[in-house]
Amino acid sequence: DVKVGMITTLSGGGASLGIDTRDGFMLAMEEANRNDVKVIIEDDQRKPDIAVQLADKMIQSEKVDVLTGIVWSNLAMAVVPATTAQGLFYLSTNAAPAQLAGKGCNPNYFSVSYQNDNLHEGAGAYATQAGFKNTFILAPNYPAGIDSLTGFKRFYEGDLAGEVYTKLGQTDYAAEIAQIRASGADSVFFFLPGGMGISFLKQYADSGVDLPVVGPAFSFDQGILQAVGEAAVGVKNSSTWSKDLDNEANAAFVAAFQQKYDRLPSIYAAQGYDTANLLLSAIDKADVNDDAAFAAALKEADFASVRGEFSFAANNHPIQNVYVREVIKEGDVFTNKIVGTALEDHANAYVDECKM
Amino acid sequence: MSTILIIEQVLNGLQSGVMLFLMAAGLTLIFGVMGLINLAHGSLYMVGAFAAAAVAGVTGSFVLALIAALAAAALAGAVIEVAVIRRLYDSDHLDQVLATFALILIFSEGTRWVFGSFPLFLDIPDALSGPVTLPGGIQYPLYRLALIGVGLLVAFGLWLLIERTRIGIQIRAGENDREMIAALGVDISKLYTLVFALGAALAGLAGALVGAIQSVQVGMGEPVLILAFVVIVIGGIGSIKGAFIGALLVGLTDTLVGIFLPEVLKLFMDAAPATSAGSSIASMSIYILMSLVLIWRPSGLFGARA
Amino acid sequence: MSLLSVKSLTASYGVSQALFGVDLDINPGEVVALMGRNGMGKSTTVKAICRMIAAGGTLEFAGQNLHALPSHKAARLGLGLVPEGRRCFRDLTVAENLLATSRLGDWDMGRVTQLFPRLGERQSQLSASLSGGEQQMLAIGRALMTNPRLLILDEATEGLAPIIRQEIWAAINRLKADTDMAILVIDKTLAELEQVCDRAVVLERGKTVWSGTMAALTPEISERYVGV
Amino acid sequence: MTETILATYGITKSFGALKASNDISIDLRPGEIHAIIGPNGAGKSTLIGQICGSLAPDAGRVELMGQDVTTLSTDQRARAGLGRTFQISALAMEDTVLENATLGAMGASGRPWRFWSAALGDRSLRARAEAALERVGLADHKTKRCADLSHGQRRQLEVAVALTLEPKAFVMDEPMAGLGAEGSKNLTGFLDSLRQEAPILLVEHDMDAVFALADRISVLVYGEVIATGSVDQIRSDPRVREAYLGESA
Amino acid sequence: MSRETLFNAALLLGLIAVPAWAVMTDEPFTITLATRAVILALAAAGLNIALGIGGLVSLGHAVFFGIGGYAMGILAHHAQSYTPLMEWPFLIEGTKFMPLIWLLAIVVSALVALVIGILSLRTTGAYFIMITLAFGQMFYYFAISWSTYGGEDGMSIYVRNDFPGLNTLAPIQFYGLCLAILVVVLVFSARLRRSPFGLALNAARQVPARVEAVGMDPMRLKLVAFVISGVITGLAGALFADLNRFVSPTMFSWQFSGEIMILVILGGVGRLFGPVAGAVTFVALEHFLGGITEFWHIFLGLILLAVVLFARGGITGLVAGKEATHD
Ligand SMILES: Nc1ncnc2c1ncn2[C@@H]1O[C@H](COP(=O)(O)OP(=O)(O)OP(=O)(O)O)[C@@H](O)[C@H]1O
Ligand SMILES: Nc1ncnc2c1ncn2[C@@H]1O[C@H](COP(=O)(O)OP(=O)(O)OP(=O)(O)O)[C@@H](O)[C@H]1O
Ligand SMILES: [Mg+2]
Ligand SMILES: [Mg+2]
Repeated sequence: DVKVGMITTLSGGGASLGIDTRDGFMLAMEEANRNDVKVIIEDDQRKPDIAVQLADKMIQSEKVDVLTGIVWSNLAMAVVPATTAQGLFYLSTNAAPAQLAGKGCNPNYFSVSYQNDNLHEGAGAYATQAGFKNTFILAPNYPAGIDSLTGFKRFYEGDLAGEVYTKLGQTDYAAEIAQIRASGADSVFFFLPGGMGISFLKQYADSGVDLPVVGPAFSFDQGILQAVGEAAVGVKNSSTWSKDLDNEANAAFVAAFQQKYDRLPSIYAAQGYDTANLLLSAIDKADVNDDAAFAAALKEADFASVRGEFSFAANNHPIQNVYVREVIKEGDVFTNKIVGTALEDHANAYVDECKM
Repeated sequence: MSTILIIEQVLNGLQSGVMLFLMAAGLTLIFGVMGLINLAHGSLYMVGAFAAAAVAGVTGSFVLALIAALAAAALAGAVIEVAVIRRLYDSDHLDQVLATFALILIFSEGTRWVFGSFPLFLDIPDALSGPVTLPGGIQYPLYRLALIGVGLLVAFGLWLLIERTRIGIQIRAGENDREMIAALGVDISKLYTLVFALGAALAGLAGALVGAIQSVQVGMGEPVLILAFVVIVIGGIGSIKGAFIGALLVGLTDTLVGIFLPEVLKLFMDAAPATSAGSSIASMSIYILMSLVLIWRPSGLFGARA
Repeated sequence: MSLLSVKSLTASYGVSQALFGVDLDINPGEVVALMGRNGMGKSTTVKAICRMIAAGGTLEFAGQNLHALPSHKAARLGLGLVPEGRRCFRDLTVAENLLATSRLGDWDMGRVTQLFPRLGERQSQLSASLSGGEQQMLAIGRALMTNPRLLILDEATEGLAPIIRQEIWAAINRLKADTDMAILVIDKTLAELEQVCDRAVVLERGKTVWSGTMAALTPEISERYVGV
Repeated sequence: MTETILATYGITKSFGALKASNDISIDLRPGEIHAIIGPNGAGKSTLIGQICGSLAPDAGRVELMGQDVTTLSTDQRARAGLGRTFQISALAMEDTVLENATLGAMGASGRPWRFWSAALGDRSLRARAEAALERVGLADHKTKRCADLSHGQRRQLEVAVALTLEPKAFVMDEPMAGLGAEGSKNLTGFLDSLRQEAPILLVEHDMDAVFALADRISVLVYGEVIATGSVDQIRSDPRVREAYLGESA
Repeated sequence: MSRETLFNAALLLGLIAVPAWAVMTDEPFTITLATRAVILALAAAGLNIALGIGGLVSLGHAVFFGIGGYAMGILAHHAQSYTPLMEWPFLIEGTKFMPLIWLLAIVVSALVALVIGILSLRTTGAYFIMITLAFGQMFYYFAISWSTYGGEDGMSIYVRNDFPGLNTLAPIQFYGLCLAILVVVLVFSARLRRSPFGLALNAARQVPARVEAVGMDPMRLKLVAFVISGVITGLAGALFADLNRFVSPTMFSWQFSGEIMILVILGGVGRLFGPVAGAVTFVALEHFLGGITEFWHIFLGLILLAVVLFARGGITGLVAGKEATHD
């Protein structure tokens, strides 16, 4: 039997992401309907020390074999190294910080989502394709924000009209919008996850500045879009998944998710779903206690991903397409549709740093 | 950097200050005037925003949404006061801290229980959307101008209430010596329930007004709570005027330092570290401001009373 | 019928009982002294009457059972308290202190400042920065502003200069002559009490041990219960 | 030996337009009780505040045992030998009577920087505290919390705490306030005996006590000393009668 | 023996018995949970000295907790990556030796407490609360953008640090170490409360004017209390980091300051074992309620509310009644 420990955020501000992750993951588990896999779910409250404590509990008392579910990079950094150091497997449903992709990579650690930079790189590639020449870029002042702008610049070939770091958790962007207006930019890239993005988009739409905007999928997630409303319509964003991605697995997933939870799935749900299916595929092939064999089984990625083509790069991070989506209104619901592909079969920038 | 931009940023600073005042106003009333440390003030702010979003979602009317926000927050405030706070006036400030912290937990998760985990939608009314052109060619969102107006009105109204009316005097007297004012025939309990409801309503109003241009989500109240505390402490607890000046100071500092410090640093160092160092210091700026003010005047700018 | 009627009053602070049976009656227009050594329960009696602490026994004012009323309602029946230690509202100005509790009646700002001109002079000063004596005047003025039927002065002249003391006694005399306000006074100056009061009630260890007219208060009795 | 224990020279203090102290020079000699009287609001407490260091004078000088203490803080003055009582009792209400007295003994004996041994276990501290309580008649209430004392008892404790300091000079702001007739009488007797230990600067409105105790009286009106003299001189001074005493006395 | 003493003894015995219970029921994680409670109790015991005796309502104690954490994080980080902490003017290497880490945590906490104390103690009441919070926020934002040491992501230390004669990776041994430190601090607190310093500090909280008038400087008393308090909380921070083998800026956050304060209030302000009772209760609630429902915060809130409304003096007050006066 395999025991899986899921640590994710189920209460407080960021709960919606964790709930989607859990629901996607559990949907796959239910569909598989097997009794040799047991999942234990705990709420990390988005606090690193709680996450560490839960990991300890799952490892020491529950004796799990695999951990998964963490949404946030800083929590992942707190849990993942210690987990893999103790010989357990960790499958990331979302957070995939650079440290764990490069020098800190580990044969027992797999990111089933992406590498954190991927969507930003996609946005940068799109900005280049779209012919943007002078983009204004902004992100919060914390490691993920800095990585984001770096990732964008990696694939963006035009000039920068401005580069601004905002406060983490900032809610008022009037000053930045004024800067954008004055900068002579021809476009805007922003990475502002969660409520920050909602605030920015609403205020941007109301400001009268109407330069094209692009951002990573985090700010255009199914859960968030309804709160942004009209202000988001038409905005382009980069994503590795979309509900209208044309493949069989995805169609089935979207339908089943809607059926079961009565809402549209988000990218977090999709990643959770994929993670569970990857895990199940490996369990069928190898014994979880045989580290090498199980790692190899995971690495084959022999499952039907809702993202279509899916394989792992040398550092156990996905090779996949990054798409460009546009926000649209479907009836009463705001959602995304794919309008192009920014990067094809894209891996990540850290593969070479990883020695394993 | 053009003068227009500088003027616009000063305007932004002032406007964010007024918005802060709107949030701080209710807190000043409760904290400053009634002497109660109400950590749950942020929750009332959230209640207002959620009530507004829910009603706007059903009726589509912003006016109704505002009324709902006021009513829901006032009601929540009155209920809290009667059920919990009333028993705590005589006890330690610390008991109030614990109790209102507990209320935060209850409100946050209660709201999530009722409305789900996803942020809600609340938009500004059509009549107030879009920018207007100010003299000098500055484009400025009309809604934000409206916010400034409301903030000024609230400031003036509150000042009148507290400083100029008999009820205001009685409230302040109650803060000094509750037992005594009651023994002299003033129904201070009822008065305090009213004040608490009023403070809560103001928080709810702020939540609804600000929620229209920010995100309406669980936990939205706590960062605001801290800022509001900073504001009233800088201004001097119990002083409406102080809260107003404090809010403007904080708004200006926050906006201008964040924008201009990286630029200034770029004169001395490379662009990338300048941006990052500049914004790091900027995020601390209001706290630095507050400690400087308090080191200089230990009871805030207008806190002669404390 | 008496304005205030107190019988077998008991009261405790937590576990320690302070009153064991106080009897006290006041008729309209009467000035009564409540006497006793330090710590015998005078202030506690006053607090019980004003419903500031819970008490047992009979407690009636103007025919109403005070036990049934919260403190502010009791006060509105016409109890005007000048508490021990003055307890002015520190952060309020003199004028605000007076306004805070005023109720319609003969007493208003004008009349109070006439009684204590110094309060008029310091109208806009914060009461915390008043001198001790000024605060005492303010506390009396504040109680008068409620237009009470029974004025209760706990330590009526504590900390006042002799000349002001005389003013206050004069004021009490005037109140006695001009109005039918009843007055309950606690003060340590026996000689002065004797001049203004009609009757005295003496407490010892939380009990009424003597009551009678001022004339009947012989030196032996005051020596025994008050120590002079 | 210095002729004066405590003296002020030209103390001046204004609150806005109000001159609360105007060029006040007074002194306190060994073995005497020097009473300061004056109408309410004349500036007595303000003067005491400046002597004890809680208020800084705008101009003028305070000397204790010939040493200029004007720039010293309150606690430094206390250690230099100034023992004061407050007009409104300032006691640690949650603590017991004995603890309050021990606090005084501790301050006087030097530093509170001992973190391990129990304060009440210190024999000498305790003896000093208990002796002071004994003298004011609170010995029976040692273990009561201050909050449970009556007003009058608190006044007694206020004096006891000052006693534990064994100061060079006492400064007392209305120690009789709130004491019953009997209490005043007792305290009067007590202060009378206390002057042997250290002289007392006494602010008091209780004229019976003042006339019984004072060697000298200074009269303060509107921040100025209008008269200084013996009991009889002051009693018969028409200005004093007009400003302060009225018809009484 | 008073009820409070009995209650305290029961608490302590309970803590000592945890490992045995964990082994018997085969729930080894209970030890880790108890270690967390003990360390939080230590942090709260630090605050309890400033708050409970000195009346200093510090909403910035996370500063010291974080300093302790980063002392551990930085030293161990350099030790594990074999890079020196500093080469100029003299070489300082990282270390994995706990006592050295603690020493650094203590010294830095003391210095920072001294500076914050000097600046903050000019204010009182709510102003003090807020100025300490302000310092906390400064440290928090600084840590977030301190990219050398991980910024918001914090730092992972893969292996727990060493203590001579112990295998700190064994949960029981690490627990024993933490518990021993807690007991030492509690004994010290107990003595402190009755010492001359404690008496004076207690009075300085109630009537500073009186303390001054008897020749002591209330400011200085409070400052010393603040420093002692900061040092203890800093030490707790170092242990906490070692427990999690991880540090991050959340250790500096105002929420954490608030949580430490909540522990003290919940357990009973100024009560010797208040922090212990508070921490044990809180950690237990957090752990067990979390398993019951997703909306467990509501229940946590209701329980805390009940404690405030019905138990004056926190849990200790509820169980042991009002504090007895000592002669
Ligand atoms: N708040 C209190 N808590 C506990 N006990 C108290 C409290 N106030 C007074 N007592 C006790 O109750 C008794 C009566 O006190 P009370 O204040 O009524 O006396 P009093 O006659 O007014 O004395 P005084 O002339 O000193 O003011 C005293 O023994 C006192 O110790
Ligand atoms: N901080 C202050 N600001 C303004 N005025 C003040 C302040 N402190 C005192 N005063 C005023 O200074 C005058 C002197 O006050 P003080 O307290 O010294 O009088 P006092 O002689 O002690 O009177 P009492 O006998 O009534 O206690 C008073 O009129 C008082 O109102
Ligand atoms: Mg009394
Ligand atoms: Mg005075």
